[in-house]
Amino acid sequence: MEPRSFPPDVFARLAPEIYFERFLEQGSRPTGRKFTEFRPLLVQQGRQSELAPSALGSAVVRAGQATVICGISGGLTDFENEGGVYANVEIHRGGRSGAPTAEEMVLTRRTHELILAAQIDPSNFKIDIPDSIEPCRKELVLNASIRVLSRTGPCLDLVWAALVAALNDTRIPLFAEDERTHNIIPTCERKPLVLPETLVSSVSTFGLLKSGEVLADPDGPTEEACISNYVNVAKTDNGLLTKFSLLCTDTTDGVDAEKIGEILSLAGRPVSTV
Amino acid sequence: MSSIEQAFVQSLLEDQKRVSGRRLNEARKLELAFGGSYGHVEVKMGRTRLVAQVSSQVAKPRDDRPFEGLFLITTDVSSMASPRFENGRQTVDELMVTRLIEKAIRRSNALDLESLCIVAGQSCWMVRADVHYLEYDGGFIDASCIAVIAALLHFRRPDTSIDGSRTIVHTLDERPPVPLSVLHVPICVSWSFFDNDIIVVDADEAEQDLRIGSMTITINKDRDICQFTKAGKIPLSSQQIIECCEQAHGRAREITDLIHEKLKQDFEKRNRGNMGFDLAENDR
Amino acid sequence: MLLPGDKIVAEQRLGPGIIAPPLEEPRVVLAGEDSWSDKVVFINTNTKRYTPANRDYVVGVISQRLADVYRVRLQEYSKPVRLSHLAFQGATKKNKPNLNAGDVVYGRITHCDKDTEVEMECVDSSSGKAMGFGQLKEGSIISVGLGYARKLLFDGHPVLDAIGAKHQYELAIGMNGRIWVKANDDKTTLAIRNWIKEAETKGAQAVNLVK
Amino acid sequence: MSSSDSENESDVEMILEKAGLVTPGEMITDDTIWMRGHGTYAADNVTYSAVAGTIERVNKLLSVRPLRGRYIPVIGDHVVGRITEVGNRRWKVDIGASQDAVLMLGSVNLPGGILRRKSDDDELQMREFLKEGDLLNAEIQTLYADGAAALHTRSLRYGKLRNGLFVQVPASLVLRLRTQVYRLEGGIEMILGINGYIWIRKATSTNANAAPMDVSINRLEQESNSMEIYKDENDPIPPSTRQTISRYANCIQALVYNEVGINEARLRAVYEASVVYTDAGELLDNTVKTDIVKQAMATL
Amino acid sequence: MPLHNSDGSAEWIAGHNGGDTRIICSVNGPIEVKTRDELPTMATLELVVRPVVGLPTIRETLLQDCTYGCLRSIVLRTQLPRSLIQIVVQVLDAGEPVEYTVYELVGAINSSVLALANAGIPLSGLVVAVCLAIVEGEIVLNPGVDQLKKSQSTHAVAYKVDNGPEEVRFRLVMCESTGLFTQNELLQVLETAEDAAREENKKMRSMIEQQVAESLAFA
Amino acid sequence: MSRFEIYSPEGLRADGRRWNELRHIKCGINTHSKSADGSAVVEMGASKVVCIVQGPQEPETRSRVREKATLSVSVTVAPFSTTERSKHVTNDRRLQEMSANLQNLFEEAVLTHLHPRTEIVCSLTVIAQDGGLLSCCINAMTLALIDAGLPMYEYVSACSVALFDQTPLLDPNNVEETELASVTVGIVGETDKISLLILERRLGLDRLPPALELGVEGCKVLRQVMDKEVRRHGAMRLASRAE
Repeated sequence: MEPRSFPPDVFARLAPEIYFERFLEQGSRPTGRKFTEFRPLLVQQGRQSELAPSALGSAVVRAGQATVICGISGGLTDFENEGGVYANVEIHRGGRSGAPTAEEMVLTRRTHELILAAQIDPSNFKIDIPDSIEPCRKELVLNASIRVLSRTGPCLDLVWAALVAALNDTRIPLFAEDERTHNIIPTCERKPLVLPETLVSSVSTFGLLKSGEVLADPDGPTEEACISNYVNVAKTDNGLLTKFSLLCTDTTDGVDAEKIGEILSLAGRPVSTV
Repeated sequence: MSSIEQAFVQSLLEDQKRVSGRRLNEARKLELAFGGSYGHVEVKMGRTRLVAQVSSQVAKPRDDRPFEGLFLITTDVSSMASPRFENGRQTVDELMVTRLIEKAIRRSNALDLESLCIVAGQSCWMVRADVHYLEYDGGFIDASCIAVIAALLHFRRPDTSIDGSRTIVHTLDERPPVPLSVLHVPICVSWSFFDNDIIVVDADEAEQDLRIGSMTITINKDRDICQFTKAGKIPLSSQQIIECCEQAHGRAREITDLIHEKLKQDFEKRNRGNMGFDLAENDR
Repeated sequence: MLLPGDKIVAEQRLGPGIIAPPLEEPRVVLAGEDSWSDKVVFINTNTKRYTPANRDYVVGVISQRLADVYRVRLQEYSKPVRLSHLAFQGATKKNKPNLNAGDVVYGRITHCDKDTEVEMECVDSSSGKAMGFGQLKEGSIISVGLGYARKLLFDGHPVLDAIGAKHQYELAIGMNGRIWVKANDDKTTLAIRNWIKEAETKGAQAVNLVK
Repeated sequence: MSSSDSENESDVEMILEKAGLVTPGEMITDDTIWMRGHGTYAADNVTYSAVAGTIERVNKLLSVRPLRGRYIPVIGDHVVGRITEVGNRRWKVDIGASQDAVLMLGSVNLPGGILRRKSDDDELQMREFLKEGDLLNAEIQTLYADGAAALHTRSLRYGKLRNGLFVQVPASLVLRLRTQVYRLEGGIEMILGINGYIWIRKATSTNANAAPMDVSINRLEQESNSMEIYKDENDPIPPSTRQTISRYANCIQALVYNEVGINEARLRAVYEASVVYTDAGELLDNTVKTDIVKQAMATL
Repeated sequence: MPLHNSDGSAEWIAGHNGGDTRIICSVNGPIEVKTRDELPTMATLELVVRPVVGLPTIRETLLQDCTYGCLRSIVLRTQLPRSLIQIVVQVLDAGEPVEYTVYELVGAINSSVLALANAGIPLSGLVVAVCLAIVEGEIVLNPGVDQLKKSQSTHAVAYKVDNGPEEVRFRLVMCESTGLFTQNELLQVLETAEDAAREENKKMRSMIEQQVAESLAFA
Repeated sequence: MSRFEIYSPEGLRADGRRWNELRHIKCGINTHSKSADGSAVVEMGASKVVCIVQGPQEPETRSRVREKATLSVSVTVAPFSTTERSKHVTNDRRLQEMSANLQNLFEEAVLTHLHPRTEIVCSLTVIAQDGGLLSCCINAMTLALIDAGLPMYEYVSACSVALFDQTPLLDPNNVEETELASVTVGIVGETDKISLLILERRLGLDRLPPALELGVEGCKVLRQVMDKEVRRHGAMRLASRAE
């Protein structure tokens, strides 16, 4: 039985671990990046490119092969302090629509927790009618529909980057009361959202190998097949953390404080808006 | 279930005996315990065990019924009760449990929906009762009904007040919570039929697998039959049916008294707790 | 008492409950009492779900009768085990035992490894005699913990002798936690059933329960 | 109360008495000499009827034949069936009974003569012979314990059917006759299955299962060892024969519509009566159906 | 062994002022698996978290995901190929406001580990989870409800415990921290968490030992 | 609808009937001879149900192969069946429950052991609802099963009884059923013993006995009507066959 040889991409699917080890030995990764190198994150806000004219705000984020688009639309709720930003993440599965998968639900919930942690000032969502007698009870609801157009690996970082960019891009309407029908209608003036500086500027994802090596921004089928330990860090502009979620199931000698320190220092990634 | 087990249970039944040692018309002893938060009750009948939790939130009433609140009962059985239940799908037996509880409690207006209305057409209370099944040993219909009605009686919702067009929901410390208006206490009693005209009350798991048909009567203390479901299998004369209703009425009286007694005990325990000072403990 | 993850150092053969992964020391994987004998060390537990092991005596219920094999279920919801039509005493191609779904059989696990379907037989393949294996008629079956069943089968239990003194009964103990009991009449079978079940939790003074 | 006028009440009773119609739960007899057949049940040795139908007393056996009901297989019946499933070494055949009949690989004529041994690759090529949807005529060989039938086609009269039209009628309307295969005028041949499945086809001598009258033995021998008997293609059928086939089909529907039992004589009579309508399609009208059946019955 | 029908079960109660979190967990397995969920080389692990109020939502899906991650590190699934291990975590009393999930997560992990051990499923160790919060700058173990509401951040930390009765080894398996906290606050939390985990491990160990002793009462 | 109009002191109901009068019953047998083994249409007053029976036939799914014939019943309600066009199909849980009840009831009446390993499929379609829906379904199913030639111990007849204070009203229509509590009684054969009893609204225990008695009588009358119809239909077919 003479040894069989396969073209690299077939070999990568057949035996991802061995294929991956070959790269690690030379200190590089299948995607060509160094261990601690992030994919460049390109953000394009809706305002310049008329991405989604009818949305209050929108943005597209690209990193490597992955693309995420986020559009924000408004709505009213008549219950008190229920105004705010509500996100829903969908992953494009080649047109097959169906019940949301576990990954979509987990991404939606994690994004929701990040929004709560960001503590966006609720006054943004109060509606004050210029000359009305009693304060208006309705509140503004911003529905962020986030769609991962092409998924090449864990994508919480891209989803959050798209949402932040879209929120920055959002212009919410001022409201007035229609004399005849007495309901609240949006006027054409717009005002930007007042976003707190604690709004997280970046979420970074790290993979942890069995040997303890830290890989920044795992991406691509091979890395996803081989890495089972992940760390997600949400860091604000001024260095505070709002989210740290770590899952290390099979590491030979565990994760100690020094390793976590190393990861935290790497966290935070440059975003270049196009 | 093996054929010899079926034969064993059947032959015991034929000379008026049961594996659990109970008489044919003897139901299992009911154990009732109220939990920490309002509307939380745990019911045990022999090896069958379940928990009911009632909760409330403000919601918008239905357009076609602006003066009524909303009342929802969920009775999904998970595989915790027994591996025979699947977490997703509902088998026919589970459907019958849901339908019978729906008829026994919701359709019989045990909870006065009009009392749940806050502002007609705008806001009302939505009360939901969730039943969680911990252990299955037959008798889910009877146990669920008792659990839901006891939880409704035990539940207290926050008080509300209207100022101008705004409704304020007070927290439990600001204002004492308000009980729900439960109009009557329906109690379900189920019979199981076996070959050779054997009728048994409150069957356990083995008996419920072996039975060929069942009958469930829901009745309250003041002799109102809330629902009656008997579909086929052993025909009963009117006389026998009335006898079963009387038996069910006896059981309903006994269980209603037990619930009220347990409610009184729980109420005393709660009030002695937050009286702020220690009552003179007169240990009679 | 040892718990999953604990280290164990032993020259003897590693019995159930202990695993020695390659290049690593042996690890305990179950929570139970470590019991040492000169040949083997194993963790004694009394859990409920049975995973088949070679040469275990088992009481099973036939769940499906196929052309040339029965499917036998050792516990409700467990994976069924294969029992060939010919694995009975004196069974030939022509006269096969006529068993149907729901019948109870007592037999022994013959072939059991992780990757194929488990096989059992109701005859001692070496001697060809039934040795008490085969169909169990009438009587009743109770479910007990696996540790308790093992003890009843190998070391016996005072409660069995106490019952034996007062009543005449037949017993088939399965390592899968199923015990078949049969006395002269159903009332006694029911009583014996309850005594054996009580003895699992009552320990020593279960004996005086027996009337 | 349902107001059925009273005067036709009496003649209804009169017909019932004569025909001996009983309905479920009705007591038939309480002396125990009678053996109980189909459609009856006993409760503390009183015999009751289980179906609505006519009582039949055949020496000691008492049974009730329902007015309508599925075909009950009897050994030796010549039936037409459709393959529903190809199993291991057997076919499942729908013959309109309560269960699909079974056609074993062993009880089928295979190319290469009647005596050929069944080999393994026969099992693999079963679909070469008969596949789902194929129509065949066969004879009921045996009955299983639960009433399901086992068929066989080990005679040249039986096999795959082609060159014709399938018509289904209630089994109770097909009268039990000496032979079920007729040659009708206009070059037509008909197989009247006892189970109500009827096959009308162009009559040609080359049919493997043609009526045996005019086919010599050695031709049969040479015929049956080629794959001929299982080919799926129809022979070319001229439009005139097609017209006759559909005319016969409509005649059968006419008899069914009038609930008249079908046999060879009645069929020929209805066909003659229908000739006056030039186009076979006109026979679909219900009044025409009643008219031609009345005329046909008058001539018998 | 609170539940009789399941192969293994456990109830976990975290008494902290302002109401306690009560979670009950049942394990059935290894049982027959449906062919479409069957894995050729290992057992299928099915985990469901059910809230006390209402039907499971995405809040419970995240709890399931984190708990599943922790259990994957200890359950020796390759020992039981082509079978199903079915875990149901039922919250009987959340003991925390609905916007927090930290106690339910810690309870889900601890109760399912106890239930797995009780069911006799082969494990390569235990997982111990603890719940901390930073309230007015100080780290608080097992915060009360009002402390939770005032807290700047909440942390659920889980350690894998193995290497046997004497020198027990603690390896960090999971950390879910939410809120606003600095880097060294996080590192301090992890330190406190490890000591808290040692205590919790002693408690869990004695609970398991006591339960095993009870089950071997017949000896 | 004030209570006065439902049952006047002189003992007349809204539609002019007395307390113990059934509505006009029209039964059609073998109405769908082409598409089914057995078919029947039953009209009780303005309630109309069509029942189609296929079987005994080869079971559709392997799971339904048992020593006895499997009876699978499904009930569908036409959206135009009630006066106000129901936007959503009435919740299928209620229909699933009704199908389960029908299946239990008829498993007792049909000799299923005579046709092992087969399946009998009954599909009921409710064309019009004017009260007494379940009893109408039961009667339609009985006739359809008889028409299919399936062996049955006895007829299964059913009728419903509403209760206006103490007086039971036989075979209530929609108005009476919405205002008053009504009970559905099902009998197998001519006994006084009740096989099916369904009550869905509150009713005093002491008011039940009169309702049961009237229900049993109603069922007996209905059995006669159905029996006569089966005989009349049988006679007509035999007559045409005899020529």
